[in-house]
Amino acid sequence: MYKLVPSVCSYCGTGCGVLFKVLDGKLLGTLPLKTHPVNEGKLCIKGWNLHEFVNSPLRLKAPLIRINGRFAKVTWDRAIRYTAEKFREVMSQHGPDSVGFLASAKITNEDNYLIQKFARAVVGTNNVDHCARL
Amino acid sequence: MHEKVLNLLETGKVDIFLGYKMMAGHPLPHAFGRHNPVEVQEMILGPARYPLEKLAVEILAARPDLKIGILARDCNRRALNVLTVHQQVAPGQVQVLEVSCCPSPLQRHADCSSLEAKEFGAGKKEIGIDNNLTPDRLEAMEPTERFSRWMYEFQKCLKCYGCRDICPVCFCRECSLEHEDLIGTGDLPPEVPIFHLVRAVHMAGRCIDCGLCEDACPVDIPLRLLYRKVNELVADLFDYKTGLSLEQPPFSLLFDKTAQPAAAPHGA
Amino acid sequence: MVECGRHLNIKLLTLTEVAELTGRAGDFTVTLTKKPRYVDMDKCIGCGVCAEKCPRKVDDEYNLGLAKRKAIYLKYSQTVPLKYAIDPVTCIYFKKGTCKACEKFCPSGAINLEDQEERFAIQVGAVVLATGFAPFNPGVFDTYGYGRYPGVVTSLEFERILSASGPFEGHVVRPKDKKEPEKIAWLQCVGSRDLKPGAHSYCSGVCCMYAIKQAVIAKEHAGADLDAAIFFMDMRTYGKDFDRYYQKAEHEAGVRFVRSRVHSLSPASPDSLDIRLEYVDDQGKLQEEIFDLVVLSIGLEASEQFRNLCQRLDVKLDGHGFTSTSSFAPVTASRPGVYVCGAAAGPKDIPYSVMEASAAAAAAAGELSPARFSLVSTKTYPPERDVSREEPRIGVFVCNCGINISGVVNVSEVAAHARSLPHVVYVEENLYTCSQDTQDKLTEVIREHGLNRVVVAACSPRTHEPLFQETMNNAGLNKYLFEMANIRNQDSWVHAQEPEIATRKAKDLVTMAVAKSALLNPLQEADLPITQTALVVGGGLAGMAAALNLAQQGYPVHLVEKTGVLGGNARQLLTTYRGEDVGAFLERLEARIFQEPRITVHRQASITGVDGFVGNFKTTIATGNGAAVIDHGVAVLATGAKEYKPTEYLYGQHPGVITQLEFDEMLRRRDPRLAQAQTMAFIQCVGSREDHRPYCSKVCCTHSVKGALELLEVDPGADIYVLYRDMRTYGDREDLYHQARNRGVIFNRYSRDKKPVVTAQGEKLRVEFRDHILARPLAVEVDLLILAAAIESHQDQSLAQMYRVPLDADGWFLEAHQKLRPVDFANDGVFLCGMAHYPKPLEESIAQAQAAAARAATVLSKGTVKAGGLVSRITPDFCCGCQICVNVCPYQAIAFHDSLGVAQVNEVLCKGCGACAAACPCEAPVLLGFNNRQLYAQIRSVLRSA
Amino acid sequence: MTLKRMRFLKELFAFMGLGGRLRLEWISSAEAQKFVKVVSEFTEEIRALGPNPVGRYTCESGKKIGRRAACPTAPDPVLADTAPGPHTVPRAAAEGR
Repeated sequence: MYKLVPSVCSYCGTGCGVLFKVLDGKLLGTLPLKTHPVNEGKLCIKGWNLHEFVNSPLRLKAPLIRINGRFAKVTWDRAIRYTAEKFREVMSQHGPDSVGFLASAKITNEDNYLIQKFARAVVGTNNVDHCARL
Repeated sequence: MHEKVLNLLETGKVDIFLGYKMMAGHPLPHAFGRHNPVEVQEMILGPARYPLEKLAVEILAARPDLKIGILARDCNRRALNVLTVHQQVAPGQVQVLEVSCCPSPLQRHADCSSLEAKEFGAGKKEIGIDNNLTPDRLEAMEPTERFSRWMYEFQKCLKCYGCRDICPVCFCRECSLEHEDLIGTGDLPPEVPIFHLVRAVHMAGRCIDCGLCEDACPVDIPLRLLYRKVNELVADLFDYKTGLSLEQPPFSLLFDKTAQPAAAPHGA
Repeated sequence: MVECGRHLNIKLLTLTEVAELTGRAGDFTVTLTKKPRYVDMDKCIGCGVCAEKCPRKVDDEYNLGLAKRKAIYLKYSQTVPLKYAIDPVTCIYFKKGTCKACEKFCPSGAINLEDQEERFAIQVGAVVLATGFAPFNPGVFDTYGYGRYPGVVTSLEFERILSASGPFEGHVVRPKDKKEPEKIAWLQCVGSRDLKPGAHSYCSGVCCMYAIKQAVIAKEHAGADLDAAIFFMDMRTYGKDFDRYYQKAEHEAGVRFVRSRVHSLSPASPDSLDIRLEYVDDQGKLQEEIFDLVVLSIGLEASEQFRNLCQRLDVKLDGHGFTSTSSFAPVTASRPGVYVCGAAAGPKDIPYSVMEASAAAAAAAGELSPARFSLVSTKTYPPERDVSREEPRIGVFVCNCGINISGVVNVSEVAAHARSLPHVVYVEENLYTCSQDTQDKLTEVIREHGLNRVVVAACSPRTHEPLFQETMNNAGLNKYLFEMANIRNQDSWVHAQEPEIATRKAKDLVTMAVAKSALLNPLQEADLPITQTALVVGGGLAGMAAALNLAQQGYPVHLVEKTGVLGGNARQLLTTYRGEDVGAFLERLEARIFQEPRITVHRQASITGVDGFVGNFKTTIATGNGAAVIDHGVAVLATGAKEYKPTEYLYGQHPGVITQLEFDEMLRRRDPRLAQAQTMAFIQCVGSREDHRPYCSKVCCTHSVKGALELLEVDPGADIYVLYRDMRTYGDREDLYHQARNRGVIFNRYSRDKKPVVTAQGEKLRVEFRDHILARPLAVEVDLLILAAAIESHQDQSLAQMYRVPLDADGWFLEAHQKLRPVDFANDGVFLCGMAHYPKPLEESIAQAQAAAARAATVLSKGTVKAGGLVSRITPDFCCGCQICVNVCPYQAIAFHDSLGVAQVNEVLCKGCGACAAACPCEAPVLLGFNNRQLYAQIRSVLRSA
Repeated sequence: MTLKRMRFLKELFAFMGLGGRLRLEWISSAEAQKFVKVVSEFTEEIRALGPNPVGRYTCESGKKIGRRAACPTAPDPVLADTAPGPHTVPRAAAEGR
């Protein structure tokens, strides 16, 4: 019925401890984890609103491709294929430094590592950045 | 203690009991239910403090059919009184199981209202305000110095709204602190000192001095000191003792409770 | 005044006198003589150029000769209508045939020196005399030296000295040498309570109170060091809260009260303006004091002119020259169809005059009810333009107000500044923005330039906003798209000496008004139909009178009485102070009530619940036959008061001690004890003017004096003592007091700390008191002791709560404004009259009842009530249900909706005060027309420009 | 009530070190003289107190102290050497936006 679920803030690399308030399977809010060694019961405004994006109607849950000027939901396969094609097209004309990669705080460190590895080792560019630096 | 909680659950006096339990190595607030009586034996009293009454009121807002019990220290109790006179919860809707104060590691005394903040560094003591000061000790300073020190503290504000979000008696749906006409948006720190003074005035007759705001403040603004002064004024000028009784109308700076008939009937 | 001047159904005829009145009630022909004004009212814009150029200076009678005016003049700056007039007696042109300066300089060609007296007739149904009083002229007596000693002024002159708009701008000075006085004396009863030829025997009733007020204000203006002394015989502070004011003046403000009648004044030394006062003090010692200024508290009298008028109208006068009325019809003159109110019917104060004015209107309306609405004008407006999709297009009109504003503020600079403000598309300067031709032009400009917001920078919205809003309506704009900047009262008048600063402030005020106006939204008002029925609570004299008048005006009335009989306290009264038979009157009144088909009487009924609001009340009453719900549009509270049952002076322990009402009962039954009794005493202020009941019960002094006279009728040889603190036989009741003293009644004053002591002596009583003249204790043995017991309120908290009206500290219902709205409540649709308001004699209760009926009829006659406009609205999504707003709302306009869990505003009751918006922690209430965005825009705009 | 409310604000302001800048007087519409007297007196009092210190933390554009580096404002008299500037805002937080 009602649960308090400990977790870690996904916004930046600090890794603050948070506690999700869950009622009947629905996320109600976020609390700082008082005894967490990183944040000691404190949060920044983003952490306090961690639950907001989960239930946000604006949250993207499937990839979109602009078709005839409008965004349309497509499958991951199609989206990845489409992106790969476009990348290849741009890079073949302008070289690897013509593309760049922006990573997100909302994914794990491991995923972020993979992105920069992908940029540097596979694509061959240093154009890689993270939203916490924007 | 465990017996009492079990009894409350089994007799149907409450559907959920909010207490604490060790999970993932942390003492966390936990909702104990009737379906798992064994778990009740794992209930602990602390050492962390969370606004259990606020959680209870939030649950009731979504599920008014439930009956909730909470583990209540003195501050929880006072907060519940404030929430009740402000019609946020009907009297008796939340059952309390009283326990003694106060297992916070910040706390050296058993009495919550003399809860003390941790030691601060020399820098803060020199140009800011030591959170351990009392209102009188701060008032002993020259006004200009006091002002500079407050401004130093307020300028650190990250506008995280943590003080508001953790506050057990902040229940408004539309918060004045987010009202564009009252507090300008998009700037950091927020409008100094208006942001904190607005909140301070809103705390008049509401703050029960639990100290959770200061606990939650990432930049250690001495919020309790500010609100404690506010409530001193409320007590001295208006003879209003915040949170000490259910028999008083909600406090407002606009009317004298003694001149008013008893509060209107309670709503839902 | 302004409201009167602009009312569609009031036609002002100034400089006009009534020459003749023919016909009969309901169909009069009034012949009027209109004196020439020499100024065309339609053309005059009141700019003041004529007066500026007029070379002839004369004494200004408004300031009682303390200042000068010109031969062409306005009586005072707020004159209605605001049109100049030439005084032909002093005008040079009318004396010598040349000058015409005014004609030459008048910008609108309004001067008409050929103007002639006109005589014309109008048809009316009823006539109301409200001619007021004339101040007593103390110059007829040598003793005061008025006119000879410059250090002696009348109270009316002192009023002008104190006034901020007076000749010295409120600075307390002696007019002759402008010296700031250190000591001022007020002499009471100048021309009143005086049997000398030329003076008046009656008490003027208002002087004690105004003298205290003047003394307090003088001390406020001149500083606490000012020695203000009032020389009086009896302090007659008998009105509501008057005794409190008296106590405060003495103990807090430090006004000196000296009980003494000063017989003469003389200059302190031959060449000094200071005045020597000689008087005999309380101890009988001769005292002498020097004062810088002596104020004569002059009385009120009926003028020669008034007496002539009444003769022309065939209206009878009383022995003092005021109109003669009956206690039972206090505003009805001797000629049918003619009504009288205010000081024309005897000296009286503002609240009672206002009450009588409404009462006269009610009495006349009862007469005229068949013709209601036959001659009224109403206004129609073009449909409102929808401006919601338009960018703000603001027009700013900056008023010169003649020279009122432009004499100080640089209006062109303000106008130029307005042009630079955002959204402003049109700016104009006007000589008088409020003049009729400017209104027409405004309408045109709004249309031509497509304006959708209008800002007028002129005077106070209090007086002029409705006019401009009407113009907005005429131009097809919602009237709430209008905003005013007060650059006169709050600027040019205040900063007359600093034109530059005033101009800067005017710019700021305009900036703020423009910033707000850009954010204004159209607001709607709705007409809600009402139940055209009245409910009167209380079947005493006041309730009966109110019910009867409302029924005569054509409205169904429910009269609710808690006992089984109508009449209330009046049942126990014998006669009025004028000797009229109260019982017989009550019987007649009761018969008329029961004959009146529009009145439903509910006896033995109590009110158990009230729902609704003005126009649509639902009151539940419980009677012997069960509960009933009455729908009504207005309520009149006339629940009366009761006689205090004393615990003092052996009352209830000795059969010889009775109250006044019991005494009346004995007189009625011709109780043999009265004839047997040889010695009797009255003790005044029993329970009144005490700590726990700090008010004067108002009627007891007259009652006791009247009673003493009745006793002398029974046995002319009886010994009668009246022990009093202050004799308060105000108005012509003073004649009774005088008569009683002449006939040997012994009046002896006692003080609050030395009260008479009463002990039982078998069947008799021994009354010990201190003789205030001999300063020695005396004791008399009396057969009967009559206590003037206080009048107490019912302290009816529950009724007050049900109708959402306040009680004051003494338990009387608290009216909306003690002086100007004496029968209204702050809560619309509820009115009060009779002793529920304050102790008062029968004739005042009846007048107040008629007044309440008149005020109630203003609601009933409209048929609808307005809802909306500048009201608060609670956004349900933001409401957290804490109900703080319900508690703070002074008009009880907010209710908590249980099932929705939010508070809701009743837009009919809401007065737009904004208390809820200020108290709400969640910003849920929005005060329409004054919302946060608008107010903050104002503040930000001015801070930005600063 | 107004009296108490104003005392509340007065004392709160004083606690912040902003004492003497709030005053309550009852002046009726008929007391123009008193109004002038009170306003003039209070203006002088305020003038004697000097400019509103809050202004030091806000520069002309209305921007707050967070951007104070660009703001030519008077140095803080009490804490002239250690005047808090933007650097006192923890970097992580400032950058977090």
